Amino acid sequence: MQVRVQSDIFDPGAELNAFTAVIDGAGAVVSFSGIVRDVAGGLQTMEIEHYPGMTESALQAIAEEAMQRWNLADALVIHRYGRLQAGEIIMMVATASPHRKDAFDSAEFLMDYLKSRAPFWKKEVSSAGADWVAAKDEDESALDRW
Amino acid sequence: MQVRVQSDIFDPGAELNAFTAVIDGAGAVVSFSGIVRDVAGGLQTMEIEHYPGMTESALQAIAEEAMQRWNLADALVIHRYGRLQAGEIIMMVATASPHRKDAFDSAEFLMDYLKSRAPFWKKEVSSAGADWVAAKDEDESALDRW
Amino acid sequence: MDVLYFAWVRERIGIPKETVETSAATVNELVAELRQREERYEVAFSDLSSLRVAVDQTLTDFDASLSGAREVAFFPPMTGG
Amino acid sequence: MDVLYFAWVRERIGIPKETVETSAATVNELVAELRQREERYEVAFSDLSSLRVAVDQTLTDFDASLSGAREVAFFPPMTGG
Repeated sequence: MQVRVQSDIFDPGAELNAFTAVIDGAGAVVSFSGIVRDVAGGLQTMEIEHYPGMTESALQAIAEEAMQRWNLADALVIHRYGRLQAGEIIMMVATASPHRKDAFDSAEFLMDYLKSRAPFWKKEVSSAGADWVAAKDEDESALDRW
Repeated sequence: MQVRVQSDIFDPGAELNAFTAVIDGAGAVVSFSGIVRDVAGGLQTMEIEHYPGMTESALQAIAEEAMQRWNLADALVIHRYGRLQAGEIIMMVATASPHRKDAFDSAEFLMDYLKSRAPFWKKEVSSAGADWVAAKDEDESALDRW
Repeated sequence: MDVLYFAWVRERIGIPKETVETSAATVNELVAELRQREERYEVAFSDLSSLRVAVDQTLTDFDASLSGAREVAFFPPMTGG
Repeated sequence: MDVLYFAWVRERIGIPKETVETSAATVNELVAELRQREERYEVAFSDLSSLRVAVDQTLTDFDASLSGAREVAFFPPMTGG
């Protein structure tokens, strides 16, 4: 299990391959990657603030819960903070299991928890100004599934 | 949308990055990769037979259905045939969407259909002999969800 | 009409493909004709619940019509992914 | 006790962190004390439904006890992923 919180950019393909290389006997690997979108047009940067210390322990707890609830060989969580450009990778999760359903469900669980339980806050800076991204009700209610 | 049926090995990380590079405005990318497992121990090769012609059109139809049912920017399906070794990549799917739920659901849909509606057959050759992999009832019933 | 066999169906019958002269109107009628040919066909088609069929590369069932069909394929349940 | 502010809470209050002398027994009591300090606190804490709180880096609610707490953090709903 690996949890990383970093400002540095990373290569999701290289991370996927490195993750896959060490999952002995697990035939199903699911990955999710989140990319900075320029929804309204004119996005200059996305600034991601986080809570150093709590972020790492929250991600660790979420990943440990996934490992306990599903039959997983391994789980990976990487999340960036700092100043990001449109098109850059924000974060990724990957899960490996002998069974595809476990790999899918646990990856979706990790994402749902990351969205509203990990202490990150996004601010979109565009030519029109700067706005904190509002949490969505649907992200909160997505947790009811688990 | 891209569908490939090939005997050549491929690099899932490189495919994921190439796929992600061209999905304009879609912030959520989900990938699934399937790896040859040596479940019983002693696996020498996995031989994958397919139905040339039908395979391509079946995969194309499944991918088109995914593009219609979900809000997807793009979808990718790669499936190998021929003689594979334990640890080698068998296949991968990737989906890209503005919304993570659409990316997850469509990738799972593609996998459920690939498992029991695409004309591939796996044979495991081990020191103990050669056996065709039996279809699982759970794979057939997984289709009921869609 | 071209008849194709895959996986263990191919192995039991011993060939991947053959051309068959038939006036069978449905897949079931074609299966009945094939079973009467030789022991290896009888064995391969002994349990239809363990077989799947495609007509002109589209998955269908054993009741399907063969009217206008050029290619019929028999195989076990698929195990892709 | 260290009190931390993140995202727009930090921006409204104007500082990311401060040390507060308090005998508040719960988060709610601490919030009441802070609101009485200055307008910027009153504004930041005017709608508690739009805020979340962590005590010693664990997410909790505004009824939570501060007994033994060393660090309290206030922030808007999280938007990770």
